[in-house]
Amino acid sequence: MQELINRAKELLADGTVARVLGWKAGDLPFNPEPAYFEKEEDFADFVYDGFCGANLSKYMIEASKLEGKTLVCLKPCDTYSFRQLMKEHRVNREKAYIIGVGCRGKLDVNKIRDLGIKGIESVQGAEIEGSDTLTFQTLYGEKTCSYADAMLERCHVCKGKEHMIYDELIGESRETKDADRFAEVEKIEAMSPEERFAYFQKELSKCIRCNACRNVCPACSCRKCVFDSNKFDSAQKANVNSFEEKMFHIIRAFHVAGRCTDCGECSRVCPQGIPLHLFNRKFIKDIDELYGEYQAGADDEERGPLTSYTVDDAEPGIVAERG
Amino acid sequence: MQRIGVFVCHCGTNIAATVDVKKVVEMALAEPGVVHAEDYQYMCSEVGQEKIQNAIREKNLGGVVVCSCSPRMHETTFRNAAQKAGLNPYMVEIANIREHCSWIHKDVKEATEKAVILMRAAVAKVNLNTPLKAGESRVTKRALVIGGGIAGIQTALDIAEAGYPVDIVEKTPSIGGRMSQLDKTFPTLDCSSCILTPKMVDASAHPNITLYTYSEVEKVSGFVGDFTVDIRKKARSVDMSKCTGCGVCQEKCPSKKIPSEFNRGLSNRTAIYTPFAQAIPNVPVIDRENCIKFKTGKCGVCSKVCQAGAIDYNQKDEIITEKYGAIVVATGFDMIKLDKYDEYAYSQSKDVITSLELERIMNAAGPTSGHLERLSDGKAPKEIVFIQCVGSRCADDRGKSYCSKICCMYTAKHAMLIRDKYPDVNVTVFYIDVRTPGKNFDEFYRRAVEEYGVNYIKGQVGKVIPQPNGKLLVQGADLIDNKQILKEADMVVLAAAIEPNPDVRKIATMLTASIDTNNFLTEAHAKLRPVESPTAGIFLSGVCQGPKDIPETVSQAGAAAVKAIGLLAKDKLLTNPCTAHSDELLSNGCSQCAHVCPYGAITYEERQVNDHGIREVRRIAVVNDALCQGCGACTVTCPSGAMDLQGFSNRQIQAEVDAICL
Amino acid sequence: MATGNKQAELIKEISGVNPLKCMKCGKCSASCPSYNEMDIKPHQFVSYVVNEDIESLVNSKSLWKCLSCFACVERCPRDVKPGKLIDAARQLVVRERGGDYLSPNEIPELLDPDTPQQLLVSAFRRYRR
Amino acid sequence: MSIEAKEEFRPKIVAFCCNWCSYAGADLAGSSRLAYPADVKIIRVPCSCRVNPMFILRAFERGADGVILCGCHPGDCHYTSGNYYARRRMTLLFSMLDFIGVENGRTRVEWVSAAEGVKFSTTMREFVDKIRSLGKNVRLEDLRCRN
Repeated sequence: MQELINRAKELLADGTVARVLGWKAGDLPFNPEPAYFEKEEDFADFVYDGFCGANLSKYMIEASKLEGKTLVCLKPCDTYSFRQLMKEHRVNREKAYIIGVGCRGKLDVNKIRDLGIKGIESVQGAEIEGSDTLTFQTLYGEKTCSYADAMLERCHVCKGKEHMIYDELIGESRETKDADRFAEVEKIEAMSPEERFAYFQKELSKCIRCNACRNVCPACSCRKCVFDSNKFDSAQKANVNSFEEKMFHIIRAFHVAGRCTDCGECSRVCPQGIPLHLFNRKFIKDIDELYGEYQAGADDEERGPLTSYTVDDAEPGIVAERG
Repeated sequence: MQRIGVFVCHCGTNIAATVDVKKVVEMALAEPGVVHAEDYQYMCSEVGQEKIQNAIREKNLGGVVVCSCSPRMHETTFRNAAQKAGLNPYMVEIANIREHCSWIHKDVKEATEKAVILMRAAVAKVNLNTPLKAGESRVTKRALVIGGGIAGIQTALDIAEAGYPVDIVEKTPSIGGRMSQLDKTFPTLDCSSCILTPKMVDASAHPNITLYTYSEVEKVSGFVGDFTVDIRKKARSVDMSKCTGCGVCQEKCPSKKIPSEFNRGLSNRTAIYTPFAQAIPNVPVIDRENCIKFKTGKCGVCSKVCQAGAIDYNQKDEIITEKYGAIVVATGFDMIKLDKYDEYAYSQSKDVITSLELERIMNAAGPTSGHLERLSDGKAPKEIVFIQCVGSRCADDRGKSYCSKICCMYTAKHAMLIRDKYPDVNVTVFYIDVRTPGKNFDEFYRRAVEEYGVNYIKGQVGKVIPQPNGKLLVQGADLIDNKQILKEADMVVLAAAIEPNPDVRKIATMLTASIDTNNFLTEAHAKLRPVESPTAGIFLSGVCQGPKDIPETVSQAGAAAVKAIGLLAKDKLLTNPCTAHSDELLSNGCSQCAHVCPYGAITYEERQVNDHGIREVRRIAVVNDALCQGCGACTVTCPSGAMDLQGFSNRQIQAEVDAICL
Repeated sequence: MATGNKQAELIKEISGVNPLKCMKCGKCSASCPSYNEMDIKPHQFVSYVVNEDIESLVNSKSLWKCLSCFACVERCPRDVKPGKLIDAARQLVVRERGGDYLSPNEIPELLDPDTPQQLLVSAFRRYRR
Repeated sequence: MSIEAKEEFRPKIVAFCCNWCSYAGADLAGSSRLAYPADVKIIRVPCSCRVNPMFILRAFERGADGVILCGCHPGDCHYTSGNYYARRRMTLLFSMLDFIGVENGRTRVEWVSAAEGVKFSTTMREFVDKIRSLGKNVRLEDLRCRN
């Protein structure tokens, strides 16, 4: 992490970049926040460790409008989002100096709590170069758990540690993929319609429409969301009933279908712990099955599955046949 | 909220019979915004339109809903009427309570309830209508005719006569089409090439007509008034400017064993050939699959004997791109394949032939140079049997469900000609019904029966069995005398069904012209607009639209020409104003919409905007109204709803959904 | 004749045929091998059923002359299946309580050398069902 | 549900028909007097690609029991590619509705050309029967709109 800080200070000093976009330590040891660093001394609380799960690509939409270049630290999965935004002309490549930071999987604080570790005061082993076990100093004494057990679900199905776009790379990465990407989706598909309906009814009823998923999603970055404008007479500030819960999440997933890079941020930030990535991953699974493997953000020119077609696509009736 | 007038039409009894129109009027008055509602027997009549116009003026109406027949019928009528009364024509909406309601529901209560709902949906939509003004787009004063048969030639001549340039694209090496293969034509029995060749010469000589023979249409883009067409001029391997048409090359060509398509495979032709003597342009074509020079690299006799030095082996296909205002489809027809009708032993005996093959046999330029003889042993037949409706009027999947319309007449013609030229030959015709409607048609058929003694038997033929002695045993039924007929014939002629040219479906897809399951092009309206395709700018001429004989083809060809001329005569075309529009404050400029636009009507601009005080330069989607056809694909790809379609906006369709579901 | 109507409906139901589709082209009669032995010809089965004159159809010779070779069903351009109609008419007779119809064990005595093989095949097919 | 209840249950069905083919097919079904249940109401859209998933969800929210989208046969679209996009969008939408447990018989896409009046009316009759067998739409409805 120190090497990253030194390099950032260097670039800031020699004027190649006007500001650095990274993470700054939060009030607790496990919630670093994305932040701008413009001066030498700000770097005091710069941090890059196992808890820095935030995808900084979306901030580049606004950063592209600022004066001068912005240095941004992107993890491998973030770079897909950046390229997708580039393809959609939302970010300006010249205004970004990208440092591809190494990643060995990010941690999920909910999982840590589920392991019974509460009242955390400090953490060791979460650093980038840290060890495979995490030791926590908590109010109730010292607790440990393995790094893998605390890892985010998305890291278990990681798309690979290769950075899609960068100006330079700092730090090594370590493979963390040890699960099938569509396992969860297939588990739900195997349920009966009643069970599926009950499952999503339960999950979505927790939704408080805080819009965190929408605010963090790089693909879901309209200037004015359709749920906030009068274009569709569907302006909804809060879910009044179960229909609107479903409506919001289905339409959100539909709007990002073919553009979602499966970065998993929506599930990570959801305060209610709803597995929102299931919707997007279901669309990705369908698209891969019906229209051929497609990874959003992996290239610059190819047209997304929903903005192209082939003459012999499957008929919609295939959904009924699959049962 | 608009001031809305609702007008409910009785349509005589078509609507009033199963929809209580008074109730619809009463419910209309209860709708918010409706300030006037009335019903009338014929809303589309002059009187009906005046009622609308008076109501607009007296009640100062801002929107009109007409509950009547399908908008595809009278939307323009009511819009023009409203325009004359000073109301913007796009403030008129139609509720289809005839085809979609009164005609298909018997129960009055049910039908009335549905009519009220459809009325409510139309009122909800009109409430959100915005006045629109039709844009204008220019018209390229040039027409394209696809297909060089009599239909294509006649259409091209008529358009050219009106002073507009026309291009004919013909797939085969010469124009003339199916008619050039015929011997005589009914009902006047004059020789087919005698009446066709002059027209072919006129077409080739006319200054306004350009012939692209041995060429195919490859790509069509654009829309009415502004089509861009790529024509592939296949390589003839003969330089058309140098060739004098002397025909020496065809005599000397060593590869002579290729079945002649023109003679339906009954005779052979050389590798370098012109389809028939009167071919226009009279320039041969080298059939590269069967030419020894192209297959093995040896030979080259034709270039040696050609004094004009016109042979050019490395001539390449040429793509010509041209702009057109109107396109006429005249792709013609062919006989169906008879492999599924083996009860007639067509594939088992050479003496069972189709009527078109008989035309070639009786034609002086045909394979038997006009002598009527059996193809198996060349002897003159004594007994000939004609079988009608082979593959026509068949509801099973083997044949065509429609009646091919021309077979009864041409079979009577064949029978008459054979009896006239060879009086000692007996001709029997097995028929289901002889259909000879039309001027002098039935008299023609009766002459065949009464004057020439053709034996017509009402009943079909069950099977034809080739006998060891070379004759054909025909087993048919005589339903009048209630007898089963077993007749030994020397020759059996099948009046096979006709079907549209097989590659018309490819052309229809290119032109986005709608086509039915029998591969006939669908006309805009079966009775009122028979020569136009629903796709504006595309016209139908000849059998591509449905089975018809030469007199009808020529009259339809003229009609298609007039429609095309009507279009080309305009300098400006009113374009559909229901085009997409991008809201500059909402547009993300993410270029998803440009990907789905079939007309390339969307471009992007960096534009200075003031979004509620935020002044910045943004990348905005911009729609070119002249190119946009209003399909709406972009409005769904746009997540934020920035892209919306005028006339069918998101809120309007949602309002209709609400009105229907409440 | 009320029973005629009921019988006609029964025939249509058993055979699953819509006789109205017939366009009177006569191809079934043209293809029928035992046309000459029949008094009511195959193309007439259809009109007898349409006109609900089942009485004469049931008492006709044709009822038993039809070999069920289904050439008419195969060739009919309108998919009217006359063979199935006469087959259904036969069912009416066969299913009649106490009707004097052929029982399977009566067949051996009736056999004589020049009975056409096809008749045996269709008879076995009929009674085996 | 007892038979009587099913009889008086009148489903609400919204049909989006594309102006060039299926709307003309519906007109042909009308002019040929090919009856189908009155529960189907048709909304005319320029092309099947104009139908936004929000319209379909809107229809269900407002109490529709079934939504059918009719368009031109692939290859026949008046705008060359409209129905191809509609086909992909609807396949994904129906798959998602099925994923969250909504009965997949409630939504359907059918390609009807302007000459297929018979097909239009049989499709509508089949669809109404299917929706009747599925009963009232309770999984995707908005109670506030229950009138």
